[in-house]
Amino acid sequence: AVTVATGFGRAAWAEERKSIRIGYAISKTGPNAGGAGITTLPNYLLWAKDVQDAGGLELPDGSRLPLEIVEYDDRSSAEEVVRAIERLANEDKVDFILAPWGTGFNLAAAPLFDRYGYPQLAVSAVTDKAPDFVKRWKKSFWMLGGGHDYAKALAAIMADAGKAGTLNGKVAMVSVADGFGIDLVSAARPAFEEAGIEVVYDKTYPVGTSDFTPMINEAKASGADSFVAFSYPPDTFAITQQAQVADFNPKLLYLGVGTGFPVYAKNNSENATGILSLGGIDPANAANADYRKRHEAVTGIAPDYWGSVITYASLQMLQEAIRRKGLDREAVAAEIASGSFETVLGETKLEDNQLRKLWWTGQWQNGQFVGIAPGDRAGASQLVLPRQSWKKA
Amino acid sequence: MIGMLGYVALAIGWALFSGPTRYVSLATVAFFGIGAYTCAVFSEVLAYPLLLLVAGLIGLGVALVVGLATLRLAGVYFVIFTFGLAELIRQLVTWYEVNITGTLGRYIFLPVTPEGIYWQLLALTAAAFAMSWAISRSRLGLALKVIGEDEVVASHSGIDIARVKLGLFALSAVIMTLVGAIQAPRWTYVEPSIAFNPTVSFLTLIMALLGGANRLMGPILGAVPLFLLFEWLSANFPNHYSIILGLIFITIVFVLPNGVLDFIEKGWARRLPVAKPAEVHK
Amino acid sequence: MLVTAVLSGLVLGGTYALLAMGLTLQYGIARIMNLAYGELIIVAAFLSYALFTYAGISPVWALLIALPGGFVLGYAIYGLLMAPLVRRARNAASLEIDSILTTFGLLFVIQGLLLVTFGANFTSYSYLNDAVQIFGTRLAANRLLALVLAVVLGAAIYLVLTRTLWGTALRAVAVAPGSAPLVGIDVERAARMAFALGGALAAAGGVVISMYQTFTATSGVVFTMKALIIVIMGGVGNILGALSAGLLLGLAETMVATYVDPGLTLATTYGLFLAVLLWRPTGLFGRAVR
Amino acid sequence: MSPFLQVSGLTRRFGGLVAVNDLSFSVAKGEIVGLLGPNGSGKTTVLNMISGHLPPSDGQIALADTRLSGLGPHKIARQGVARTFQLVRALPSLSVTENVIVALAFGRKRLWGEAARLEALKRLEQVGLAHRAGQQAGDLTYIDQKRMELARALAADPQLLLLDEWLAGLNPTELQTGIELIRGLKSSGITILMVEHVMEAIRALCGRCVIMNAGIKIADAPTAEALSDPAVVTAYLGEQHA
Amino acid sequence: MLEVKGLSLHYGRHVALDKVSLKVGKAETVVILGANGAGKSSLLKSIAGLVHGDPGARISFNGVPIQTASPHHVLETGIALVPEGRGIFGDLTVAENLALGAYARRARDQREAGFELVFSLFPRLAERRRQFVNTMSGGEQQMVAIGRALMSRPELLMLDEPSLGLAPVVVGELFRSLDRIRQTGLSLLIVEQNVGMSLAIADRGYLAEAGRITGEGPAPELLNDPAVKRAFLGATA
Ligand SMILES: Nc1ncnc2c1ncn2[C@@H]1O[C@H](COP(=O)(O)OP(=O)(O)OP(=O)(O)O)[C@@H](O)[C@H]1O
Ligand SMILES: Nc1ncnc2c1ncn2[C@@H]1O[C@H](COP(=O)(O)OP(=O)(O)OP(=O)(O)O)[C@@H](O)[C@H]1O
Ligand SMILES: [Mg+2]
Ligand SMILES: [Mg+2]
Repeated sequence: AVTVATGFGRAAWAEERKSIRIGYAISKTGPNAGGAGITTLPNYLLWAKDVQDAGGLELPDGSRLPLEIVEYDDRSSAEEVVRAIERLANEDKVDFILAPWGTGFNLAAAPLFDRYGYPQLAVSAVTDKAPDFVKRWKKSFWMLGGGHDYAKALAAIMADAGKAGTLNGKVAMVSVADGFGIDLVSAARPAFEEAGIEVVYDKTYPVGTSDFTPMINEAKASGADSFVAFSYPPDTFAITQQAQVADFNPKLLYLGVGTGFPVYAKNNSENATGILSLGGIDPANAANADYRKRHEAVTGIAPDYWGSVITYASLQMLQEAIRRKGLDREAVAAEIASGSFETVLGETKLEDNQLRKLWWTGQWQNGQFVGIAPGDRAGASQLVLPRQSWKKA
Repeated sequence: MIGMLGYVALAIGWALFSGPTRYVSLATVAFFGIGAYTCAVFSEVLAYPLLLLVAGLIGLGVALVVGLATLRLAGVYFVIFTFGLAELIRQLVTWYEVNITGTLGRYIFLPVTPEGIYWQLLALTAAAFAMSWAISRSRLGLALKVIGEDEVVASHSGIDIARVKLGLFALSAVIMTLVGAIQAPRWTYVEPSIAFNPTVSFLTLIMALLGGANRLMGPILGAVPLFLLFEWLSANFPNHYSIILGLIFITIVFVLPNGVLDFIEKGWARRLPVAKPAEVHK
Repeated sequence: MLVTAVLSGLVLGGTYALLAMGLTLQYGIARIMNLAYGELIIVAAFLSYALFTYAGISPVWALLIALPGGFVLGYAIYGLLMAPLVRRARNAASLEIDSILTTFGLLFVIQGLLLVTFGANFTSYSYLNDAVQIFGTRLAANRLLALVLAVVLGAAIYLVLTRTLWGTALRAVAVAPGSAPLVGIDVERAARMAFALGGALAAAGGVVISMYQTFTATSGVVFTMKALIIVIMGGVGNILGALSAGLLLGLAETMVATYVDPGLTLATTYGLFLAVLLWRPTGLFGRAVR
Repeated sequence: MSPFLQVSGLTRRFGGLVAVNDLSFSVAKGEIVGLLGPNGSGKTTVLNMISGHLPPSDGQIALADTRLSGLGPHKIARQGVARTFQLVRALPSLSVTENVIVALAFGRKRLWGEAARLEALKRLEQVGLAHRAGQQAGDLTYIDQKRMELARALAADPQLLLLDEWLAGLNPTELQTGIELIRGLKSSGITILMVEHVMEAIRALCGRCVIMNAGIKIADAPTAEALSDPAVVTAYLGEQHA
Repeated sequence: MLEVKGLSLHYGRHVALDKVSLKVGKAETVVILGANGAGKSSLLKSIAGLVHGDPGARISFNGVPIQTASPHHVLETGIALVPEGRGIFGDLTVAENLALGAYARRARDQREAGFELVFSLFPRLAERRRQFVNTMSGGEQQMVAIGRALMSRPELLMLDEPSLGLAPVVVGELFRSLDRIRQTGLSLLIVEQNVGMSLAIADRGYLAEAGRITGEGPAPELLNDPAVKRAFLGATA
């Protein structure tokens, strides 16, 4: 259908167009499918449905064109990501490409987005190097902050609690030996030191570890009353369970990715209360609440409490920028960089191509995972420490 | 295209050793990953050609050590050993990065264009193919076949099994390492789970097996259509990719009436240059 | 601390052993290198999950469904896919290649079906996540169950294989399939039985681990590889070998995690595996089929 | 006669079992010696150690002035030792000619290409197998495979040939042909050590026999003498053969 | 008792058996003589159901047609085979090998009696019940193979070159055992290269050549037939 108008030149072709092509490569299979299937893919689907229901993407002239989605499975392989994006750009000639899932994959994709001139709204990528990247790839946008941001926020919380006498100033810490865990733990070490918190146990475990008993036992014996795990979803679930078996009740319990997953609350119900993690929401934000409801209604699963809403917001930004600037990718990128957008996060504006207004720390309270840090941000909830001991189900 | 060439080169490299000797190796990704990682580690300090050289040398070194260790293993024990080896290397690299260098991912900012990668891979593939052609016609090729059939006969015929196996294993490893090193700049970011993705080993194996690991053209005949099949499936059936792919695999096995191995060996026998019955005179 | 480490190591090893025993039957006796083995585990895990969350059926009851279910599934897979290959195979090598490719395909099919049915999400629920005190160590009841099941099933199968005529016949098929017909063993039936039994064990493993381990539609491969390593380490076809290799790995991992560095647990697994093979190229318990 | 093959104090243990126990004997150049003994007495094990297939647990083997014990099979092969196996080891998916070429290409002659092919055909003719040259080795009958194996051993241009029950399973007519073939080898100067249970062949070919029982040498004498030794009769021959 | 009529067998294009017919009577011992590759093993394997000949053949045992039966069915009708190369289970013990011999339904409840019979024929096996068979010498392995076949309580025992590779003293012992077995009323069908010894215990013999039966006669007659002598007994015998 796209090639009907060959020979008329680009302008003519643009006039003839019946749809806007949006493409993306996502891990539908392989080890990354679990993460991508929660944070990213449902939001792409939800957004596409929202746009279609509204009659298509609106262009500056007020007309609407329906979306045509081109989807590839990257099968959790970097090589596939690269290839899929090349194909989206060269063969499918899509108008915009949505970002893949995962820090590594977003980085692998970045030079291609850049070379083909597509804006890249990287959401599920946590990296401290974002300021460098935006210089290298002008049309790249990094929406989830870096390890330092999260680590500093946590250190501050712990330092305050230490001063208040709630915590003893000692922390036991484990991290997963993968990009995410290492980024965070290497940011956390200096942050904790600066905040005067003593790290009494600090170990890294390999991806795929299923038994955390030795680490929990060591942490329990270490004298720390705070336990921090920069973990991945399966680990997060396992640590929660195994800590209950071991009757390990640190006053502060901070877990990694997966804490904000809907299934986490479901499995742990009341026992989730008080657990800290990355991300969070403002429970009073009506737009967000509405988004969560729609997400669950449309995709059948609830969104997580960290990246999901930001993914959706990034798509809203893209949509709005297209409405303002049309299909010129340069202009759209510039608009995303400089414009201000009304999204499910509320008023959203990027600073230096990065989203900085984020919840660095959140906590399960009353069945919701609410943002508590930065505490001075509007809508922040109050931190509750120490957390309750495990209750028998 | 680059991806396809990469797999063609990997499959040729794999078949170079595993084809005639029937030592099915799952260590492909170990060397591929070593190449990619070397590229990442030294990308800032070494000139590009030197980088490839260093990668090749490291691959060679590891292959020699591994080769020496695995000489005693056979059959499925060798298969799983090589798989374990790839995972062990991945774990050790991870552990080293985490505990010694304190970072996990590494960035590769090399001024290599996709075209550059493409031509390099093409040259490597051509070189690998030429090598496997030369070997298949040489004494070495016969030695490998004999080793694959019966090592006892091989050694009693005067073949130095250890040296032949080790040499070929190393050669095939160097090719795989170079594929990794050449391809790495394409990803910008390398971490163990990306560089040491076991899928690479499995795909290489399947491609070479289906094409016929014993035939000169086998790896190419396996890698190209399979690669295109993967592409076509993932482009057209992203949601049912697995199911269709699986069914195709099963069908392939069932359609070949005497099994895949027979199919491969028959094709191979047809190509055999020595002693056709007609040439024999009393 | 040592007691704790040993006990948790054994409990972890129990899971490993449970997961590996079925594969050793399938590969050792039925001579099928089943790459879709992990998918059978995951199917059972999803079954148990679905029964528990949607029907409120306890996983312990699910076990009673999964065991025969796995048996039937294994029986069917062998009958439909494997038996034709075995019948036409001219030698062990061609059967091996055919079965690897077929089960590789099966792996994709099952994975695809699971993806379509359950999606790619992390699935987890918890059951029997209660502490049991043994020698002052708190162990998770669900993991303990895996150990008990591994030991009980392992011992039972061992006894059947060594003490009954039928079991001896199965071993005979394993060591010399070509000779088995001479004494009136229907090799195909014996192999199908062994394969089905392996399926039942895989299903049991799947149900048990679903109680405490997070899984996804695509995580079967992880289990296949772990199981393979244990099978090879213990010696192909050797039930006691699988049991001991599993326990050994569990112990080693826990010891290293406790006393050295949790970062090296997987390296230990593979290192230990490689070391065992270098020391004994046919696994801990050699070739003899017990 | 100076010994050509010299075996002294040769011992091989398998776990607790001593398969070959302190065995010493020698073979002169050009001689055909029979190595006999009941089943399981260690004959094949001795051949395995001479050819380097198994390392001896103890003792020495020397060929002319070269020490063989401790060398790998490929080195021993290059010293001019060739053998056949009790259970034939063909290379089934190679052609018959290729099977023979293997020994030419890696043996002492290092022939390759057309020269190797012609030489291989010659060897096949020698064992009466030229008409099967183009077939796959796996398609041959057991006996033809044995022939091919001998051709392969001969192609290595051996000084010492080890035959492990090469004549077993032949019917009496075929046996005669086989005996003639081996006799022909002797005249070309090859030294032969043969393991055989066929007494007829032993009597026809071997000037001398070394007889083992349970890993120990119980006789080493000219054939007629060795075979009438009472110890040999009870342990090996049985009454009717005496 | 055993009757084979018009049995042909092809391996690909190669004709291994060409319209072979033969008979074995009750309590009769029959020897098949023939050059290598004559198809003797193929014949025994076809009877045992391990390979199936071309359609059109008829093999019956005690009147039951078995030309298309699978090996375990053939065994159930009462035919046991000791194949070339023995076909024992090397990684199992003597006792386990023998026990499996009685796996057939017809023999299961007579296992103990079977053990007694085998141990009385081969007392050495009784001493070695727990030994792994692959650690035994060739002669002992042959005893296991024959013993295992006897455990299935056959009416017809087929042996394919049982003396191959055995020391002379063992060969003598073997034929004495076979003679004893035959006196228990079993029928024997033996393929042998050791023509003298096998004809000595046989009632009748067949001559096979290139897939066909070319001659037949009572054993003493064959033993003295000059043509047979030339072809199978060799000049020096
Ligand atoms: N690799 C091995 N491992 C263990 N035992 C072995 C091995 N090879 C041989 N044996 C044992 O050593 C002894 C001698 O075996 P060998 O094969 O040398 O006998 P042989 O004299 O050739 O007998 P035959 O005439 O039956 O061929 C036997 O008891 C055998 O079981
Ligand atoms: N599986 C097979 N595939 C192809 N050809 C075969 C097969 N088995 C036997 N043959 C061929 O069939 C013919 C008869 O073989 P068979 O083994 O029955 O002979 P035999 O009389 O028992 O000989 P031997 O004395 O060598 O044991 C031979 O030419 C052999 O090569
Ligand atoms: Mg021997
Ligand atoms: Mg035969």
